[in-house]
Amino acid sequence: MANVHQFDVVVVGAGGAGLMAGLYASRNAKTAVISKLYPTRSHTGAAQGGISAALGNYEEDKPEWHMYDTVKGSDYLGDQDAIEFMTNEAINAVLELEHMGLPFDRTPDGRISQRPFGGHTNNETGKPVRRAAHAADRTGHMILQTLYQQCLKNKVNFFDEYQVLDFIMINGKAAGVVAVELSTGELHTIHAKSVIFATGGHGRIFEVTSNAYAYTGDGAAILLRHGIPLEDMEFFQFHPTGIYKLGILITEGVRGEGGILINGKGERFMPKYAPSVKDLASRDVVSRAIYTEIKEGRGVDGKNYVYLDVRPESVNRFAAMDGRTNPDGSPYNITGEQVLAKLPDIIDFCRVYLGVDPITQMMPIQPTAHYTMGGIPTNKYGEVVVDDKGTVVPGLYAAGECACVSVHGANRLGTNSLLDIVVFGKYAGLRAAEYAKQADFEKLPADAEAVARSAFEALRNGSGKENVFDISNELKKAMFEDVGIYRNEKDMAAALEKVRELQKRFKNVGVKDTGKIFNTELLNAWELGNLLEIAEVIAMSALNRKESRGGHSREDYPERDDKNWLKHTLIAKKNGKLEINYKSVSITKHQPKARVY
Amino acid sequence: MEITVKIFRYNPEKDQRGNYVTYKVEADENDRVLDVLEYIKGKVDGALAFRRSCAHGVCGSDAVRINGRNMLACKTLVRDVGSSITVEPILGLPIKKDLIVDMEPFFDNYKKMLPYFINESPLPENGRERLQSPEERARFDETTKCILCACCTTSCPSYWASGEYYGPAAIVSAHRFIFDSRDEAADQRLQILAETDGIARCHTAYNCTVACPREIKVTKAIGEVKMAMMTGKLD
Amino acid sequence: MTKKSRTLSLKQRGLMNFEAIMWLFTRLSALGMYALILFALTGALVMGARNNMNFADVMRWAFMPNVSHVQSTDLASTDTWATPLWKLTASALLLLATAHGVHGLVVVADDYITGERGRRYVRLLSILLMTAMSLIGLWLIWTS
Amino acid sequence: MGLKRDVSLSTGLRYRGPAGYLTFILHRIGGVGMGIFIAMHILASFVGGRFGGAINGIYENWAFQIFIFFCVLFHAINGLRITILDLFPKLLDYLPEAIWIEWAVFIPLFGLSVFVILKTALGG
Ligand SMILES: Cc1cc2nc3c(=O)[nH]c(=O)nc-3n(C[C@H](O)[C@H](O)[C@H](O)COP(=O)(O)OP(=O)(O)OC[C@H]3O[C@@H](n4cnc5c(N)ncnc54)[C@H](O)[C@@H]3O)c2cc1C
Ligand code: HEM
Ligand code: SF4
Ligand code: F3S
Ligand code: FES
Repeated sequence: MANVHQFDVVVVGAGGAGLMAGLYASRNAKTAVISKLYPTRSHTGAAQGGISAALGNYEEDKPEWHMYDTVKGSDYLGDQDAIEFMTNEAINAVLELEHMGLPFDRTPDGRISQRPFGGHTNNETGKPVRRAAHAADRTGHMILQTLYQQCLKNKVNFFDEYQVLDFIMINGKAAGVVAVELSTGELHTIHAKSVIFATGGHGRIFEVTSNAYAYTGDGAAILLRHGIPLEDMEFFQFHPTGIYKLGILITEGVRGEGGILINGKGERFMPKYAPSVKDLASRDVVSRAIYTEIKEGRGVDGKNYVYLDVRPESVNRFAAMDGRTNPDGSPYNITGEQVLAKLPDIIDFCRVYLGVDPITQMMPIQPTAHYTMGGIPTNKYGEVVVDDKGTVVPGLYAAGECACVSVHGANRLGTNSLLDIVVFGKYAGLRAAEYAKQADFEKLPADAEAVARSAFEALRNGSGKENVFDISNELKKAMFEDVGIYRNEKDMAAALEKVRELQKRFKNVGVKDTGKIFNTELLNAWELGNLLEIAEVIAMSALNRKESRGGHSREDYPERDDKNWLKHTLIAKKNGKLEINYKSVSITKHQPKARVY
Repeated sequence: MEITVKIFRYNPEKDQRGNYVTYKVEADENDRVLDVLEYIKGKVDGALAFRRSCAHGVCGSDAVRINGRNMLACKTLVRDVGSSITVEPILGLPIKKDLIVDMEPFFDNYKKMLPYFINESPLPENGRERLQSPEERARFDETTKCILCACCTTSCPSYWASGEYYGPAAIVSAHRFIFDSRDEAADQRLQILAETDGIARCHTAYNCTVACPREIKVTKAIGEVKMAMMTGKLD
Repeated sequence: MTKKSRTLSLKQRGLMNFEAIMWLFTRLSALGMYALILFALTGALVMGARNNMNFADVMRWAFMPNVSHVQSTDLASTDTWATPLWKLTASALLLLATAHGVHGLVVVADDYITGERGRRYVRLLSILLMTAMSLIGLWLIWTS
Repeated sequence: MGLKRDVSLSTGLRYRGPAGYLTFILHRIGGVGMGIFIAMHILASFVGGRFGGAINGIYENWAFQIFIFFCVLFHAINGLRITILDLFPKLLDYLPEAIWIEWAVFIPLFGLSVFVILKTALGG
């Protein structure tokens, strides 16, 4: 083994969660951050709308309200101890980002500006509250840049364009990872005391998605193969407003600024589904509403899309009808320029990809696969927990979208994910460094790279009849149609069948590129393997949960069933077979009740 | 419709030099050039190598030269470039394979700019945010948009002439901090930019501004930094 | 919110660096040369060049108002063309042009010579070249 | 392994930029051309005699005159544009327009001068 590196802490992934972990771990321990993309290209950079914290910069707001909204948003499946921890940390987390130089938009008196977002309310009046701190509509971009910059300042060690293929676990403890250097094709072993996974989500399982090509669930799949369970994988968020067909996200901030949804008949339909907050209801609610409109024939031109309208005339008209006011009490009124100033990127997307100018035209939108609520189970310190008893794997941590703390439960509120990555990224980093201080390096096995190498060999030597592109397209289609917004037994069973068939076909996949340098064909094939594995997990978990809750809506079980299903799913692979277990939900302050917006 | 795509191919393990290969494929006029590349990779030649991630112009992975001009493949639609498309790697960086170039020199230049917030003064006593007026914030908004895609630097004739030039992207990053009213290290960055391979190597060729997929007025940003150097005014 | 103005001192803003000074000098000398050329041109017209000189001669004079440049024309007398005023103008133009031009050559050379030592030699050479050209040029102006 | 960084002049000229590259190259040619010309001229006048006369003979040639006039005129006009835009960065938004104006000034002036030079040279 020529390429062995030794670090106290190794972080896999350089998105918001990975960088935050890296930053904090590196203050106390020798740390490396490994990423298959250059850090600034991580998908955190795509996040638009904002990061939530009860700063109260415009109007009264409290962490307790934030907590309640999150619990309610999660359809009571979120762990309330973790949620309370996160919403209490939120204010300091956002202020810390500001202290690191993040260029938030400002209020007239120079403080961090905030905007309303779906599901965030003033608990006393039930009205939307301005809680999302934002930097125009590129908040995630600014978080990613700022954290990367701070890592450079603090001289964190980066392994850019190294893709992690395997996790090394010895005596039940974390011992490092194996990665391939993309530019040479060489395998490297990174020997470490603590390993933090922060590899992001797996939205590329679905046909229409806002997620990056890199979102292939590598971290979750790698750990699954090592017997670590995954939690609540049936819960996947469909964002209501993706650009028709392409799935590119139109931030909820558009509705925060007053945008409304209009069906094919030209009617505003959200008041039917969420009489009090209307277009700013939580995402699962809005996605289902759009889907219902389309199913009942009120899509535009009979097609499967509706309009999002942010033209100033419409915004002002509906704002007057809703009685919406500015912080100073005057009626809410915006101009085309203000829309442009607050949502420049969105306007740009529409112009480039649709040839539509949102200031004078309505945007065609459809729900798009967006966010992975489930993932690697952890506690609020980022430690990976494998069962209901809270047993942790020594030295193994996870944070960010690949982890399931679970603060998002069955449905994530907008802006809570950016909060999640900075808060739990930080604690995972701190804990990992702390653990590394007192732990010893496990001795590496003779051939730590064996698993990774044989996975590559198998792909290279496949019989070559099957094609990666085709399998992946068939997978995406099946998952989007049958394990999408609305689900039922029959469709999901068919999808599961299909996934298993594709897994078999995948064994015969052909990789023609035999080179080592930037063999992206081989890497894409390996990633498809992960997607197939995760898809099976999702379909199984979803089939198993016989109720509707948050992002998981079953036509055959339309009601939430707290008696039988107020529990987390834990699904693990034992001897090549998936096995389902459960974990209880932490309920501290808020007893489950019906969820109406 | 059927389109013709001519792509620069180079396999470091086989070829001495690059060559062009032409593909004829079906595409919709609303497809992204990235979709076309994905299709060719998926169905015609899996070995075709290029970078990509977000697929909607926010990560900066897929800067390439399309019909002779730097663009992001994911932000360029077939209808914008016509049915005969030439795709080549960006200029001025070593080519690793096909459309993939070595980004290290680019990021090295970026890192020279102290591209991080520097303010060693004590935080506000109440522990809250440092104040900044909306106007002060607006002063550097433009350059916060940069996604480090390298479209600008690799379109710059001055950078083609000398790879030692820090390049427009690095200066854009410096601009973002120099004009941030909260930052305290504008002087250090200006000193660095005053070096031989610094800002004086910009001859206002303007290619950078045209190439920037984030529509940052790069030349203007550079001009503002030059004037800051001359007058010392940072507002 | 009140806005505080931020201004950096000469040294802080990097203006004391060779490159920054020369950047500014290049622009200022460009403007200076323009002024001098226009001055020489108007002078030539005032002194009656319209009747006695062709276009090329006027141009030659404008870009370097030295009397040797008009000796081959149909002028009756070149006395007014050889006053100290013109010699001074010519000298100023010469000094600006050589400094501007030689530094321009340095800029071009820096694109291709990027080593620390190579660049030092180029600068040394350019200073020698500049002084030599300036001295010879001055000698020519004041002796013609 | 890999291909070295290499941007030839022709590759650069094939880049579809907004003419900034062309003006950059021409400005350079103009500046260097003038520099060499002035150096030659000063040297020739200094040495004088047959050798000096021979050098001065080169630029009596009409082709050389056209070339050197091109250098002077282009460098001067483009240089003025650069100076103005550099000193007022706000104007940089209009750089492509400035280049158009520049050509609009340069082409007639240069055309006229070439005509005059040729007329004189061909003994007209
Ligand atoms: C379009 C869009 C808009 C959004 N808007 C918002 C919003 O407004 N507010 C909000 O709160 N949330 C938003 N989200 C969600 C939020 O942005 C993400 O959940 C969050 O950024 C995830 O961060 P992360 O650090 O977990 O992952 P990422 O930022 O995606 O980072 C993953 C990292 O892992 C690396 N990696 C992956 N696999 C490997 C491997 N095998 N080897 C090595 N490295 C690997 C990648 O290179 C990358 O660096 C949005 C999401 C999307 C897609
Ligand atoms: C009216 C007269 C002139 C004007 C307005 C002018 C203007 C300029 C300007 C503005 C530059 C800087 C270009 C940049 O950095 O992008 C420049 C560069 C240069 N100038 Fe001049 N100049 C003039 C005369 C001269 C003369 C007489 C010479 C020769 C002796 C000369 C030689 C050069 C050279 C070699 C460069 C460097 C070119 C490069 O960097 O590519 N210039 N000029
Ligand atoms: S300035 Fe524009 S072109 Fe240059 S790196 Fe940044 S985003 Fe890309
Ligand atoms: S292209 Fe280059 S020369 Fe300056 S204006 Fe842009 S950096
Ligand atoms: S793929 Fe992200 S910018 Fe094109």
